[in-house]
Amino acid sequence: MHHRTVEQLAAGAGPIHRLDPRVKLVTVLAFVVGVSTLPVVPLTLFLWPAVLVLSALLVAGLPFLFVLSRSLLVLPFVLMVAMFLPFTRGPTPLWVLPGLELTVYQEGLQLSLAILIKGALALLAVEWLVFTTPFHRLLLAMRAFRVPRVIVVTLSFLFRYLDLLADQSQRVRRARMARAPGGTVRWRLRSTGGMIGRLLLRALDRADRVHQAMLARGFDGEIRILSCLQMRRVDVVFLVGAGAGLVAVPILGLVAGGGL
Amino acid sequence: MHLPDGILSAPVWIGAGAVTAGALALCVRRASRQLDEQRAPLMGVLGAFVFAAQMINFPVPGGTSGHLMGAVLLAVLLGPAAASVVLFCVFLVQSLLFQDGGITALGANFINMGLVGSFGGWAVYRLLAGGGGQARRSLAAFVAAWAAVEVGALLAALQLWASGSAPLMPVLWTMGTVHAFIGIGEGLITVATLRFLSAARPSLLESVP
Amino acid sequence: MKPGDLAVAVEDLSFDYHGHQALSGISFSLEAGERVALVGPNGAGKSTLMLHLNGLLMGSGVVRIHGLRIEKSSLSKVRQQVGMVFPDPEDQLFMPTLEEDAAFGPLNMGLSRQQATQRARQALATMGLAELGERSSHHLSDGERRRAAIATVLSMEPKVWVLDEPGANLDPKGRRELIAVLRQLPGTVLLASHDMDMVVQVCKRCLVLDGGKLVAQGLTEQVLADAELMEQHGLEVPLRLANKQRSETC
Amino acid sequence: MKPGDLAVAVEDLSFDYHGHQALSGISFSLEAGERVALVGPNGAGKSTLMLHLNGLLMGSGVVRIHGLRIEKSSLSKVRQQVGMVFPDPEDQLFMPTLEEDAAFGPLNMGLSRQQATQRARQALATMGLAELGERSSHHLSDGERRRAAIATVLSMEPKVWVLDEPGANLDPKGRRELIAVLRQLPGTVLLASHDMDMVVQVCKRCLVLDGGKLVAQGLTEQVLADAELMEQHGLEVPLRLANKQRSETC
Repeated sequence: MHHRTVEQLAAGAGPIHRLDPRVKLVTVLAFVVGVSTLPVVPLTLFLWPAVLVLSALLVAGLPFLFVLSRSLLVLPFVLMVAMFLPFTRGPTPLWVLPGLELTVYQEGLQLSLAILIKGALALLAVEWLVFTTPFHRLLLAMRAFRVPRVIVVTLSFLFRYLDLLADQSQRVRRARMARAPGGTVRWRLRSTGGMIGRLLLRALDRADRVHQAMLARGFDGEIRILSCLQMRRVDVVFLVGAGAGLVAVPILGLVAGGGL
Repeated sequence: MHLPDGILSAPVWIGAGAVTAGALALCVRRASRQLDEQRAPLMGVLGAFVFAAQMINFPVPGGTSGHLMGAVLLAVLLGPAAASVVLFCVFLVQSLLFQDGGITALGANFINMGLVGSFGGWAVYRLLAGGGGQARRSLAAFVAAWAAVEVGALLAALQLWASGSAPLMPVLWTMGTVHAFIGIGEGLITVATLRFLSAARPSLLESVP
Repeated sequence: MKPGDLAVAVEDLSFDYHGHQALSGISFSLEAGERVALVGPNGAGKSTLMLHLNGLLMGSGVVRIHGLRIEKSSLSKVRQQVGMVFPDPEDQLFMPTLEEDAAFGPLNMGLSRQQATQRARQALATMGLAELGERSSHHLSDGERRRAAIATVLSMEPKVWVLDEPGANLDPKGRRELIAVLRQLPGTVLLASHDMDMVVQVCKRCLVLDGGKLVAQGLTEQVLADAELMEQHGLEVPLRLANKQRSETC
Repeated sequence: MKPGDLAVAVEDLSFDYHGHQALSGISFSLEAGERVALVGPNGAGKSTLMLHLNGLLMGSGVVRIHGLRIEKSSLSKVRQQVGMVFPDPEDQLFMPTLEEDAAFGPLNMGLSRQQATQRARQALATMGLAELGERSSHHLSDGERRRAAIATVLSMEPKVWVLDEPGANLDPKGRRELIAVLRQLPGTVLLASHDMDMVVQVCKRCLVLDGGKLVAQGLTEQVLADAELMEQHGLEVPLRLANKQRSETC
């Protein structure tokens, strides 16, 4: 599964990997928010954020092609939604598709391109974050930022038991396939309900057993952990540098938006 | 249908984010009360279950293959507040680890696929099922699950339109039609799963908060 | 010998799993009616190999079941002939009742509802579960659940049985019953197990797998009694055989 | 003998589970430092009994741990003294990394981070997992995972160990390693297992449970060699003992 690859990459030990997860989380949030709020024109606005995120990916030593290929995940959605735009948003006609009586407008085309670029850049930034930060370190950052404890704890158990339940799900599907070369729709539905239902029952039983195991080791409602985060000088330096880089994004936006 | 970053305009995603933050704050408070900390692992393991269940595909009439979104199912089991918290965590993990759905769009996605399903779907289910028998409960679950998917999709379409990312009628029509079919799959799977559960462990469905 | 005389014929099978060579250059064959064990440490590739025998995985190389080569087009036929029993019976029991579980395979093979029900009932009866057809597997004991999983395959009347760790977590009584069942399964049997004493009691012949390679094969009593070989592959000489040697020397 | 000399003292323990009498009138005691096995068929009530030993379940009757009676008010003290190892290590390894898992108990006992870290590292090192502290459990082999589960308890330095089926699903090598670990656990040990040969190798004394009742107890070599008793309770004479008898008669 994909998240195993993510985990492997995140377990690396480069300088970016070692950065404080709070610093990385804040940086990426700011970047994504900045990019999402940039105006649509001119497209050259996106050059600077693209340089930022691509160089961050390079410095992190991540497999470049793999990361880029993942960012293409935005394509199908954007294509499905934004395919109307070039034909419907005017007023400046660019060209007419011969034989179809369809006019492609400049504004619409620019908008759909901008949407595509924004989506891809945000994705790259998120990839940079999760490919260099083990999930439990991200949770430490969330804890530090006062995300409600129920959510952090739920996320922690979710991630811990994701593989286990996914494996179970795969084994059930295999067992069905081994006996099901064909089958009617009604039959398949009944078995699907059974598979999901049993998966759920097993998940509930698992939760009970985990809870018992926690109680047995003195759990009293509070989850105590060893790890604590410490800002180092290099984290501060990175934060300042990234901040300076990012401030340029909305300024560029303002400049372009104000037509200066 | 997880909206990515960049497709929603700032007013829309900020608005949706605010709604999400408010709703989530209420849900968190309610869920922490309902399932006190003593049952910490339950919600996380159920979140993992949603992923595992989504790996089980079911061919939908109309050619696509559907998988469970599970909002109505979770709401029937846990109550809408706790279900919402679990679903929020699921969407967060999907957007972070699977790059499925954007960070700024998290609020909108949570409203469309989480809140609508867990609160709306749950209300529809409760209303239609009443104290009825198996057949009536099944029908109620089907309608609730179908409606949750359809309404969520229409909301997404409206958000896209409000963001200026799509013209109103085509996007309503496309999303509406596609999800009318996906909703059938969701409805059928939800019903089949609930029927199995009521046979295998009836106590589960009686203790709904 | 013509390949048609063999129940299972595997030729030069290799399988690559995410860049890890899970199986490499495996060749072996089972004659019809043989009962053969597959032993090896955890991670040796036993489960991976077994999944190839009914096309749930497909590596490079050729696998034939009663002469029929496993490929996309032959899958449904192959799966009717090869019955798989998985390590965790819970994975295999997913219908609301046992009877439906046991009828699942036959119905998918295209039998009528009546025929399928008959097959299901017969299989459950053979496994001593005749009374429990209406139950959900959740209410069974571990031993019953194990036998139920076997019944769901028995109802398909497969010619070849592939069983992956069917003895895990059974109590001594459940284990004894299972051994009795395994010794009576009709057809060809390939059994993977960590329970060396079970292997000795069920299988005449034995294959040893380690690191994705077939490292030894031969008569069970000889292969498993080879202390050096067993040690080398993280296994152990079953007490039953150790006994024998001791009695012989004594 | 004063009750304070006993590590575990159970008096007339009964437990009713949804109207089903899961345990009835159980009394026994373990002296400090003893290694005792708990055997019986599936469903005999072994797990239920074990859950009473650190107050995860509370039935009628009295359970004392080193003289301290288990009740609501003594729970946190009891749980520091009684270490439980559960059948599925995945249930016990619920934190993101092994080190966090091994520190979970010590932190709950009120140790400082530093002390807890030290305890965790030491426990992992003792179990041969020193290098794996940063790993998450799903990258471990079955045998490592099993030892990791034991390390999470070892770090609490319990006086009494309660282990429920710790040998399930291990391959022969993992099983041998586990037996070596069990023989060296410090303190009093109560071990439930279906693996009769493991029981013989680890425990001198043995309790037999069936239908929620204690039906026999005594020296392992005598109790488990009693073929009639074993047969009656769905167990079996371990081969190791059967051997011995045979060698003696021969």
